[in-house]
Formats: sequence, C-alpha cells, structure tokens
Amino acid sequence: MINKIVTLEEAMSHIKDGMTVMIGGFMAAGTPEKFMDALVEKGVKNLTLIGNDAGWPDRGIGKLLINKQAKKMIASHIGLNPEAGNQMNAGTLEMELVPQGTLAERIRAGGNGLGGLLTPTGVGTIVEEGKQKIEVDGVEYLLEKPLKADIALISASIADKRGNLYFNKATKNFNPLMATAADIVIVGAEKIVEVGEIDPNDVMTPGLFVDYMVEV
Amino acid sequence: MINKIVTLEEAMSHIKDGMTVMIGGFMAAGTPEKFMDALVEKGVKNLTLIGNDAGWPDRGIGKLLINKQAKKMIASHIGLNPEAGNQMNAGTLEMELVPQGTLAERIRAGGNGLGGLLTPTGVGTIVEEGKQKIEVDGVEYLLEKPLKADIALISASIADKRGNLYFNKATKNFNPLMATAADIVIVGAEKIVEVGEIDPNDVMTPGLFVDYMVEV
Amino acid sequence: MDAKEIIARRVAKELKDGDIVNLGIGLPTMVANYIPKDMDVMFQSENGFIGLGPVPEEGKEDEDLVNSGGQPVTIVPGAAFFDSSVSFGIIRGGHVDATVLGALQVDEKGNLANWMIPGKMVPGMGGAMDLVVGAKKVIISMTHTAKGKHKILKECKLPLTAANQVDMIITEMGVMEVRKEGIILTEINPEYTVEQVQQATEAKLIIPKDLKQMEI
Amino acid sequence: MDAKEIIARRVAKELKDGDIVNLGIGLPTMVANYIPKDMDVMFQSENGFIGLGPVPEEGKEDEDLVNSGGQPVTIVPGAAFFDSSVSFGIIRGGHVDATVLGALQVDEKGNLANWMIPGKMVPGMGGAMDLVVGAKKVIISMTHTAKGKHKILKECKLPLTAANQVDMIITEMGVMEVRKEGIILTEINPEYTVEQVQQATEAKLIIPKDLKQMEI
Repeated sequence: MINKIVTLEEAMSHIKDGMTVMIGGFMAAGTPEKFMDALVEKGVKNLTLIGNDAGWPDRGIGKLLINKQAKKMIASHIGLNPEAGNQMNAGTLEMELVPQGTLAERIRAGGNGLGGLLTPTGVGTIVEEGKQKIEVDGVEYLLEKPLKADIALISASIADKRGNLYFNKATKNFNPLMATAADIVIVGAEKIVEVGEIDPNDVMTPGLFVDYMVEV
Repeated sequence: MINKIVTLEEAMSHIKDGMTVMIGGFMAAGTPEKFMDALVEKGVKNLTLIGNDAGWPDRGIGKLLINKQAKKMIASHIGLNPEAGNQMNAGTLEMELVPQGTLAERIRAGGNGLGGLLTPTGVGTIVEEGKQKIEVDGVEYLLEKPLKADIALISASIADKRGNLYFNKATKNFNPLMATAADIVIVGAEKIVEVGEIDPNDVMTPGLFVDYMVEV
Repeated sequence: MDAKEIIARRVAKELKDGDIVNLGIGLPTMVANYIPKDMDVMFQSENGFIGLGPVPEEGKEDEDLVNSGGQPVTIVPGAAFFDSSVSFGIIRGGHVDATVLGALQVDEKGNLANWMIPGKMVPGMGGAMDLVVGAKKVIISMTHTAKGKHKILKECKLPLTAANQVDMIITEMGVMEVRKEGIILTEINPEYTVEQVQQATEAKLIIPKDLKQMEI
Repeated sequence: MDAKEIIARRVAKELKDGDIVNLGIGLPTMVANYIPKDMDVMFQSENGFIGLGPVPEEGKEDEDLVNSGGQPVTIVPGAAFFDSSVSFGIIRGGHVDATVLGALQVDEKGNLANWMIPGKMVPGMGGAMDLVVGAKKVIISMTHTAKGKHKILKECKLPLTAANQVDMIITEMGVMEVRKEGIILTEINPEYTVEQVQQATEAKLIIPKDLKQMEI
C-alpha cells in the first residue's frame, strides 16, 4: 500500500504561488487550521481561494486573507471577516460571491465530471449576470459551471492509512465535496488509524480521493 | 413525533394504477422484496417503473414485469431478466434505457431541485437522440433532465422511528437517491430501532425524506 | 412585550407538527423559543445537519458542532449530519417546509432583498438565495420599518435575493400575505390602526373584510 | 494457455501500484487473478463500493454484498461503500485509473460498441457508457475475432457505447494502441505472424519498427 502520510512541510511543498486552492470547513469548523498556519508561514502568494466563507480574522481561511495571500476568492459568505470586504472594496481582492448551494454543486460537478448543472437559485438576481439561462419544461434555470482546483486542503476527524475519511458532526460540510475536485488532495486528520478501523459502511470519503495526509 | 410506521397494507394503499414508482436496489440487492410481492398480489397496473435494472425473473423488480404490471420502464440494464426484453420487443413495454451514472444523477437532480445536469456520457451515441447538446468551455455535453416519481419504494437495513436510515454494504446503491425524489417515500426496513440508536454521524438518509416505514 | 418577541411568537404559530424549518440568523432564531413543547418541529442548519438544538451550557461547547453563523449549538435526539451538497439538496429540493428570514426590503411582487447594500455591506448571500427559492413557505420576519424608513415597498431597490418567492411577512404591526393581487394584511396588532400600518408601508396594503387581530 | 488466460495475464501487466480499476463482467473479471501479490490495486464495483475481493466460499455468501452482475462477492480491508451517484462520480470524474471491458466491435477512431445488437440483444448499457467516458485509460480485452468475423474495424457498425475513448486493445494475438494516426500493433503474440494478425483485423494496422513480443 502506498504511504500517504507525510510531514506538514512535505504536504505544504505542493502549494505554489498562483495556485487555485479549495479549503474545507464552514466558519472554520472543519477547516484544517494547521494548514492555514503553515501557509501563512510559507507565505505563498496570489492564491485563488475557494471556500464557503472567509472565516474569522484569526481563524480558518481568514488568516490567509489578513496576510494578503489571495488575489481572488470564490465564496458564499464573507461577512464575519471584515478584511475580506475591505480588500474587495479596495480592489486588491477579486471576489466571486456564489450562493452556498450553488457553490456546493459546482464543486461536486467538478469532482464528478459533469459539465455543469441547472439551478433555479439566483434567477432574477445579479447572480445571473453573464450566465446562460436555460428553460427546461417551462422553468428558467441558470447554467452553473463546475469548479476544480489544483489543491484541496481538507480536514477529517479520523483517517485510516488508505485515506478513508470520517468527519465528525458539522465538520463534514464542504470537505467531502472538495476531496473529489482537486488535482492534489491533502488531508489534515485529527487521528490516523489502521486500515479496517473505520467500518466500510461508515467511510464518508473513500481513500481513492486522498493523495497526502498529515496527522494534526 | 409523527408515527411513520404502518402495516404493509397501509403502505401499499398509496400505490395506484398508472403511477410512477421508483424502486431501489441493484439486481435485487437493496430492493424491498416484500413490497414487490405485495404489489404483485395487489395487482396495480400501468405503472411506470424507475429502477437501475429489471431484476431477475423471480427477484426484485422482475416480479412486477413478469406479472405485466408496467407500461413503461426507465432503467440502465435489463439483460438478466429476459421478460423485459421480450415485452419491449413485443411493444407492450415502453423502455427508456439510461446510462447508469446518468440515471443516478437524474434522480438526484429531481430530489435536489436542479433543472438538469450536463454529462459527457452518451455523446456520440444514440443516447443523445432528442436531447439538447450544450457546449461548456469547448466540450460538448448532453443536457439530462431530472426524474421524479409519485412513489419511492426503498429498503433500509436499519431505520429509527424518525425515519433516519442506514444501508448495509452494497444495498445502498439507488436507495438514498430515490428517497429524495418522490412525493411519497415508503421504506421497507429490516429493523426499526429507537431514535438515537443510529449515530447522527452515520445516518445515510435523514428521516425528513421518509413518509412511511414497514418492518419487513 | 417588545417588537422582536411579538414577531417571534407570531411566526412560531405558522409552524406545524412535523415541519422541517430553517431559521435565519438574528431575529428568526428567536422563533425556536416559542414552539409548543408538544409540537415536533425539526430545525435544519444549512452548514450540515437537521435537529438543531439550543445553545450549549457554558463550558460544554463542541467545536465540531456549530450553526451556520459559526456559533456553538447542540443537537436533539434523531438529528443527522450531512455534507453541504445534501444540505442544499434538502433546501433546493423543496424538503424544507418553511424558512424564516429577515429582510432589508420586500415588495408586493414577493421580491426579497436581504444580502447586500451596494458600496456598503457585501457579506455575501450565503444560503439565503437557495433557501428562498427552495423552501415551501418563505416567511419574512422583521421590524416593520428601519428607523422610520419603509422596508415593505412597491418595488425593491436593493439587489434581490430572489424574485417572487416571499409568501408571508410578519412584523410587530401585523401579518401580511403576498399574493398575486398584492400584499394582504390578514392580521393586525391591536396596538396599531390600519392607517398606521399603511403609513409604515410603501406598498398599498389590501385590507380584507375579515381582518383579524394578530394572534400572539 | 488458452486465449482468455493470455489476454487476462497481459491486461494485468497494464495495471500499476496504487491503481483504481473497474473490471467489466466476463473475461475482464479474470484479470484480478493475475495481479502480483505485492501490487496494490483496488477494484471498484460500480454498484457501490471500492475494494472488491474474491468470490466468497460456498455458504459464506452475504446477500447484501454483490457485484454489478448481482453475484456474491467479498471485500478487502480498506474497502468503502457508497451510493450510485458517488460511484459514478468516481467513474465520470476521472478517478478510475483504468477500466477493462469487452467489446462487440471497436474501430480505428477508438469508437466502441459493446451494449446492443439492434433487433437481437438489448441488455442496456448499464455503467459501460460512463466507464468508457470517465476512466483515465480504457482497455478493451477480447478475443481478436468472433467466430472468424472481424471485431476490430475501420468503423463500428453497431450502436456505439462511446466515441473516441478506447486507448488500448488486448487480444490473444497482440497488444494494440489506438492513437490519432490509427491502430498501432505494439506487441505480437509470437504464435502469430503480422500477416495473420492483419488478416484477422479489418482496420489497417500500423506496424512500428520496434514491434515487441507480447509479454504474458
């Protein structure tokens, strides 16, 4: 079996300036916090970040924004980290705001090889700007395109050595979706156990999606 | 808490002639077999059946076909029940063959309020007949429409009294998807336990999707 | 009783036994406090679970269990966790019976604006756009005016969250239903006259013959 | 060694350590028998799991654990179960390294026909269309001709499973790669001459200078 367990440094070595990086979690719950700290220290720049939200100024994705490491962000909510709005208004951070359900589906589509999806969400709002509208059986939908990334940084409560993942409570959120949608998937696992310790019925993300794991 | 547990007879009383019925399972694994028997006995006619396959002549969805209760079937594979092909060739059963992954996504789209999805599967084959082709970023996709049903008949290994479901091993297949996509969702559960006996992390279908349950 | 309590108490009366409900952040959250003990209402938290319970006792917070505002919460028996695509599948797919949201502006066509003030507040739409499009019943709960300025308008001026989706508006002054013909004042708080309510409303209110006293 | 064993042994050599592989029903299934013991290959079963193991001993069958042909199977340590939408997300999303499938016909453009004979056999495409479109490498494993009739054609005559997706054809006569310029015979079974292989093939084979002996 290929060893996927690496050091924090090895894991972070895959992340380069200008890359598109998906970051799991929802208001920092389920965000791999150690990876945020390591990226701040590493100082990679011009990242395009994809995440549900901008976190808090001192927690989650917010740390990378405060440290001005992103040129663009794709998120559904940035209200609890004023830095995101400030950089957006100053024109130093390009911001693409996406309805949360659409964001989830776009990432899922990216990971699942779909060319896009039709959603009623956003019809009649500024979200429809620049998008194709398609009528199906008399109802109008927006065509939303898939999202993919170079890197996904996700967190898991338990991982086995094959990379099978288990998420505790509300830490699941975007993590299993992002695990499918990036060229390199790096997991910050609270606990890494032997193969077989997670019941095959209860695996939430199969190990085939995981490239590297760090016990954090 | 509303009581969702009913008798087999009560559960089957919701199924009427001419209805569209989704049936979970994959080659009869995870198909609610008791419901098949009950429907054969009840003799409802002119059903449109949606399922992965036509089962076997004596197991799964196949029983309903043998008993000539369907006017139409939407499935991905019918090769292991010759009766399906015979009725199709005789013109007494309208057959819509759908690639398995597309069938799963169409049911999911129906349950998730999406207007459709774009898939590369089937491009350049007879599956594309009558479908809109949409190009996204230079690649051609088929627009596949959502599927919904009047009734979903699914099976679960464990259900709690709220309708939270757990599927054992390969019985999961289409069951959690169909649970989202029908007006009335009826579960044949091998075991019904008290609320709380399924860990909230391990619930595979939340009870909110379930209308009726029968212990089978 | 202050305005917010009046509103929350009245909204609670709109919910029915067995309902699946999503409450927005702020005032809508208060609604949970006024659900009768013998009524079974399950609250969905769009970050990934059904069965949202009260705020935990101090010292008993679980960092894996937060609501969509990132605040510590608890779950009730029968809860279930899921990822963000399932969460919004529930929402967009019409499996949420009611959503209760605040508003910046709402108009007589049922348009809602509650997610941004251009040049000022741009927190992002989060899950609001999906909720308003997907929930079976959209209830706006808010104070009738903002510092004397109208919020119930002939036509929203702020960017919309969704078009034509609002079903009901509940304020401290009364209960309004949004129908094809316009906004109907169905109940009035006896502390106000019809004239006062109309004066606080830009849209022309339709006053039915059987205008009722607001049930609180 | 019979033709099927030759083919299965040679296909096995195409698989690499760490690969995720989906084997079609029939001849392709035999490939699993020839994977070196020290090589880590995980087999996906499209009905909903990764980690397909050998056929169970008699009397140890589990009706909840079948393959996509509905036959009893086992799982290996590190397996994981999932629903059909996840299963085909894995397939369509490019997370399967190789799929090994049989064919009725295959042509020099990489077109494949393996799911129906109009007027005769209409089993349905099952998961084949998704697999051929989604897998990183599509390997056709089959006997070179069918009762003396050509199967490797200039142009498929039967309804296609997918267009332009076949990467490699392995028969008892040799190994062929499908490239832009046509079908290249890269390896030949020393029991045959190039002329014999060409005679058994309708498409014009490109014979490279470094034509190798087929590794078995």
